[in-house]
Amino acid sequence: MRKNLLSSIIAQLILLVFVIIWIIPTFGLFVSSFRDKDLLAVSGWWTSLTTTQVNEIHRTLNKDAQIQENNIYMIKANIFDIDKGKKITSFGITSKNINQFLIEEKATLKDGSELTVSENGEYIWKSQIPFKNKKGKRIFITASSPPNFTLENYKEVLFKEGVGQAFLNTLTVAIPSTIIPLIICSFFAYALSWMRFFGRDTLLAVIIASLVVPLQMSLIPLLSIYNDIGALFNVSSKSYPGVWMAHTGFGLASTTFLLRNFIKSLPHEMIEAARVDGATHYDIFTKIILPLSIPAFASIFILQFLWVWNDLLVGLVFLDQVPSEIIITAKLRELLGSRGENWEILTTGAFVSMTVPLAIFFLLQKYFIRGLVAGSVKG
Amino acid sequence: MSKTTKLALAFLVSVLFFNANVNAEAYSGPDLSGQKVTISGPWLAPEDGYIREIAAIFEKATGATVEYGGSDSFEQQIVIDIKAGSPPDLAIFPQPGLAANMAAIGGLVPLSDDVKNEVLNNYAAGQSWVDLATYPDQNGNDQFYAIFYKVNVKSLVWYSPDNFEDNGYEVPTTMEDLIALTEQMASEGNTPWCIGLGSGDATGWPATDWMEDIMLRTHDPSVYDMWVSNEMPFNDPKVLEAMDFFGSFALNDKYVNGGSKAVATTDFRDSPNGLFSSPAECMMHRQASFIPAFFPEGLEAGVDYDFFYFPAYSTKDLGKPVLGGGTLFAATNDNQATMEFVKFLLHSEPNEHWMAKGGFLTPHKGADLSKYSSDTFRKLGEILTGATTFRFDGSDLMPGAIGAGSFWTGMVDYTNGKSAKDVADAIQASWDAIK
Amino acid sequence: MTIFSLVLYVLAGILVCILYYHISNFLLDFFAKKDSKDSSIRAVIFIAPAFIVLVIFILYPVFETIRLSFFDKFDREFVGINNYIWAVNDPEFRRCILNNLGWLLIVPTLSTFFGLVIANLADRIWWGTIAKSIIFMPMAISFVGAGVIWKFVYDYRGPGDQQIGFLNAIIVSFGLDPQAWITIPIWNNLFLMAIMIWIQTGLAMIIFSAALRGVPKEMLEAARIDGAGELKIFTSIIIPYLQQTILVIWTIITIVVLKIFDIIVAMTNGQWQTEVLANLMFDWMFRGGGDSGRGSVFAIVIMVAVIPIMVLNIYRHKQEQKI
Amino acid sequence: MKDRSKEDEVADININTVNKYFGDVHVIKDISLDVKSQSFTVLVGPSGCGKSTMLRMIAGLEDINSGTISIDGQVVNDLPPKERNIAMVFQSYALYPHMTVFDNMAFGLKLEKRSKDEINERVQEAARILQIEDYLQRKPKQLSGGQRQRVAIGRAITRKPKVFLFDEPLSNLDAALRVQMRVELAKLHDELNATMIYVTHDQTEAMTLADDIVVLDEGIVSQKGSPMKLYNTPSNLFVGGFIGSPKMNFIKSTIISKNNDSTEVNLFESSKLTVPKISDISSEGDQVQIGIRPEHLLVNQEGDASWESKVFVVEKLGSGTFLYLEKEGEPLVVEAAGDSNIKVGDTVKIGFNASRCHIFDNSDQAFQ
Repeated sequence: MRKNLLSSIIAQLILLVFVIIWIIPTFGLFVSSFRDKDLLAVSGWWTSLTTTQVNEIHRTLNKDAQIQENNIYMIKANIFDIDKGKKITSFGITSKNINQFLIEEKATLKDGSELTVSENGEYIWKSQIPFKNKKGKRIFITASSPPNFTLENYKEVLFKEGVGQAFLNTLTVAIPSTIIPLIICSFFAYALSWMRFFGRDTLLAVIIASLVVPLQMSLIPLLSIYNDIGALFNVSSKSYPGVWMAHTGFGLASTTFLLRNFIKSLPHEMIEAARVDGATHYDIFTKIILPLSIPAFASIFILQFLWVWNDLLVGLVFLDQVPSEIIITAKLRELLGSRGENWEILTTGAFVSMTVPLAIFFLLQKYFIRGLVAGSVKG
Repeated sequence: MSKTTKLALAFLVSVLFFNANVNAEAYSGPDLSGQKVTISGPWLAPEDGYIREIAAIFEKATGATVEYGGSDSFEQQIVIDIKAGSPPDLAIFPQPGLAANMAAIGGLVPLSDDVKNEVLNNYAAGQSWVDLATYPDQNGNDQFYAIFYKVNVKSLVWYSPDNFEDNGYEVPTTMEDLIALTEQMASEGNTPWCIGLGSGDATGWPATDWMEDIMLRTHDPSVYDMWVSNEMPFNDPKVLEAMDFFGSFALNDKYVNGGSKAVATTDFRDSPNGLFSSPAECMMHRQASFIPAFFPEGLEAGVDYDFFYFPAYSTKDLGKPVLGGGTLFAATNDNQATMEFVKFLLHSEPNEHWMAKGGFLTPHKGADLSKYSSDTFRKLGEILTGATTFRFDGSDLMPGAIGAGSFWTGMVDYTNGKSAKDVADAIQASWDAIK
Repeated sequence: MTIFSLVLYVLAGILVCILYYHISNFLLDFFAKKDSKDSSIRAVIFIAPAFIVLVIFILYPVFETIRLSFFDKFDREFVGINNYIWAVNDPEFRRCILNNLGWLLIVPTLSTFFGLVIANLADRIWWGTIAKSIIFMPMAISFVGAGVIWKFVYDYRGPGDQQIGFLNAIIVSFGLDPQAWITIPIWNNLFLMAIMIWIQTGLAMIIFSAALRGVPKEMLEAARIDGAGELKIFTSIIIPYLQQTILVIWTIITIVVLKIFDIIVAMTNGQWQTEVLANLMFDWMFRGGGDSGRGSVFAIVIMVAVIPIMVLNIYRHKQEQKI
Repeated sequence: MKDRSKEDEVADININTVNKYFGDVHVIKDISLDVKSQSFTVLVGPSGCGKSTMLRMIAGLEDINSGTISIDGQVVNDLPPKERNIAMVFQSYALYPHMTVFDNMAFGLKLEKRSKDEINERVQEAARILQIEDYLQRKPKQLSGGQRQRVAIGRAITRKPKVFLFDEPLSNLDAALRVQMRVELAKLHDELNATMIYVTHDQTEAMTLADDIVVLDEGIVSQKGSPMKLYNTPSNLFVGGFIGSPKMNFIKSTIISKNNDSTEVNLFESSKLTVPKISDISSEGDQVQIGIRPEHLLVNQEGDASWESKVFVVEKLGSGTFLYLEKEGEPLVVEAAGDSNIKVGDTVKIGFNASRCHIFDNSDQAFQ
């Protein structure tokens, strides 16, 4: 049994290594999504779990804020706008030496005025003569920042105008874009498996070939067709039914391929028995195949849903980028804006958009596995 | 294309620059209730907000509705939409080259002579703006297609006055001084430059601005024109020289924040942040007039940051060249509301509205200069008025496959260690391939 | 639009689809002569919607692309095979082919292999289900999201600066210089492939983990009695037994990889010699005004590249028909 | 329930020069066959002989390339299965796994839109006949193999078809159950009085169940007739070898001479044998095979011919003993008495009567 124990430990270790490697990137994203956006771009997410040292520049108030006490002119305030628990350890008054002074130490400026900074960010700047500076003096601080997590990013992403609507829009796109191909392809797959008609094998070959048609190259020809149809009926060429059909088209090959694998794996005698029992193909499909294919449907539902939910390109091309139609991925891109690389929106947004597919995956996981097995294990 | 390039005429900025013809009238337009204008463009936050505010003025005045959709892959998307025949009503092109291509496939609607005349009359150096927006249509006939709205000046170096003061640096006025200052900074342990070429689909373009500015400072403007039109091949020694000059900054690990490896991986929107970090990660950042929009929040122009003119050599008799660029509005559908919106943009009100928001320059003579958000923008005038040569962004005038393709990627390859010769050869090869 | 109208919209869309089948089949049952054979009209009813979609969304664009590849960039002049000649001589194209080959060799192989190993390990460890969920999680993340996640891994800051990229943080903690991972030619391809492997392993693992349950216990027991170690059992019993499954997974991942596009756009946009065919196609088709002729050539290369995989699968299908 | 008259529940089946190709493979070659109403006909043959295809063509599950099949005088070539008034029981039972036993049996009736009461009544009756009343609410998964088989048969019974088709229904059962079900099927046939066509590769099933056996070989009918007729007078070598267990022994031989009512052949190298059977087409010197069943070889007894052989293997079955021997290169199986004490290595005397043996000519046809 010794050998067994050893091999079990080795197995656990190997698996642990895989799990750690696999989860680190996502975990990093998760932690990052709760971090202060200023910190995101300057320190690694792993540092957020500990107290970290930060360097910041703040500016004192200018001459307008000075008060006079006993012939001494003073500017007093706190350099932090909001208290986030940062503790200043040292400070400086020039960019050449940013931690020249410890807290409460008196820094003497060129003009003879004196500046002290406390741990909590309060500073006093004293001078014998009135302050004349129009702009405040820069104070460079080195502070220790405690682990600081915030829901700000989520608030920003979730409650920003239009995100809720975009979520609904995406569901409006995703649900029919998942179910319609499932319906159409299941009939198709059934016909390919159990009906005899001219050109069946050729059609199957075409389906397999279609698996690789790159989506990008279809965009222009398709959009032209859409425009022609739109012009014909005098309706907008970009609409929800249009995007449903587009997703149906792009998902057709893989959905049919997987469903056919499954439906073909059902025992043929059962289908013949039903035919002898007097069932038409439609009866067989609805009363026998459909109930038995639920696991396969579940797994293909998940795959197609994942694809549609995470899609950006089709949504961009086949829907107008207006609030009533914009999808969540496009909305997140819009939120990202051009203001730097907004890591906080990226991280949070990625996490928010992940939740729905993950929830669906965990809900349907049981069926998912069963469905895939039948479809692929049996050659 | 070559025709357009030739139209990249010099126009003196004294003309571009403001005259005091104040036109304070509010815009009023015809009743367009029930009509809709859709606009798509590359602007995302915060600029999308400004264009929407401007659209709101139009909506209020005419009763039409305006919808703006921004996308960071606008340049691909507009091609898809136009080719498929479902474009928006108006497209905001970030560069004339793409607009010219779209005109060539019949994707744009020519603007009326009224509009053309208004540009001629109301824009400083109106003829130049008209020429830059005149392209052959699908039948090869030249047509006027677009109006420039929101222009920028590129030959600027941004810095933190406080940092300069702390270190005792002086703003350089000649290229020699700038090079000396760069060396001095490096020798004192400071990093002189922040350079970032990252820009998603358009990664590499900031380096093309460097190249163009350098070309204007090392050679005669006519050489620049020949280079842009490819009458002088891209792998000409003069171009290689300019590239190596850029390399003397960008490829020197001591001169650039993060070392040369960081140049191409840093996003252009992130890179100026080094000016404002503690301690300062770099001292200077060469970028166009729009860049303050990407500075950290809460910074104040003239206090926390300032800029100086990217100087010319005192020893070369090339004067003070200035490089500029701009975005253009082109109509992609012909309808009343769309054409009215184009006219509306030529009114002073929308110009003044954005002037007040910052990050915006206009050649519109009717706009009230006092509406500019800060002295900083007024100061741009000094640079412009002091300029002896003005050139439009060359990469924007090159064919899309070069100016928005191999030139960008070539510069990325260059910062990644490929030799100037190899890079230039490859760019020239791609140019030959589309001829 | 309100939630209510969206719900209505969705329901209407799905209902139309269902009603089509129901009503057409009902009509067929009603009108078709009682004694005729379950007629071929029904086959048409079953196939028609999918077939129409297939023609419009796949076949038509394919033929359009083939046509475009023989025309100039504005789709005006017939240029024969000039676009193809140009492509063959284009160094970028050749690099893409090499990169694609690298992707095709490495990603499906490693994803399949890791998937198999993980499935095999996870099935006999009590926390295996949790492990499997974690490994599968990347499947649920969009490519854009994956791009963000991996930027936090590969991010580069200059030496001396604080690293926010995980990989560089590790390197630096060992006292080495940080690397700009995604800019190192050739190697950067591997770093991008790692992302794809990270995503696809989950799919492979899920399928394998299900397939493993089909391995007859008697066979494993027989092997143990014969004195085979766990490793030996894995290599000489489990792998050969799952041959068919391995082929299926390998095919699925290969097809995904052949179309690889989003990750590269998100991470490098094809710079630093990481370009692949789909990127090249997209760039030529849409960038800077677009050249539909040359773009189409690359699309066709991608489609041609799949022929061997298709033949393999059709051959497999034929075999399966025989049994 | 309507009183069933025999005319409308039983049927003649006429198969007329039917051909079937799978691609290039000609699987059914010009088969013509009549199945009498109310008979229990077994199609038997080795795998690949076309027996299942034949059955499936009758059921309407396979198209017919040429020829006609008629049930009760009506040509059904182009009728779908449901309109042929047949029911079929499959080898794998082919139950619907997601339905209860009741629903499985009621499926066909529901499709015919029968009333609830009628469905209930018919299912209950079938369940009673098959003694599966207790399982009606279970799913197939919860049943044993034998029970599933009953459900499959029950599903056929409820529909009251004119013709029952069985496609190797017992081959998935273990030996004991198979015997039991065999008996029950025979009883069922008596009870229902319906026409039944039964496909099997097991000649024991064929012998025990059939009124008529049709032996199929490579797409043609080898011989048709009652079980005993096939046993006693196989019309060719194939049928001779196929019917009977253990297999008939075959000994190579040549014709020495022939006359009007018998033929003289040589037996092994040294002896001769006169068999009271003749063939018109054979002549002296032709190669033939002598066929003799193991149960017709006599141990330690004299017959029309006899010789001595050494025993290699002894199989004791209790009721009998099989001896495996060899003579001049020809392997032979002999059935001896159950209490025989012959051991391996013993030399025994073997003999047989000429009337018990069959002669097959060089085209494998039997002498009459």
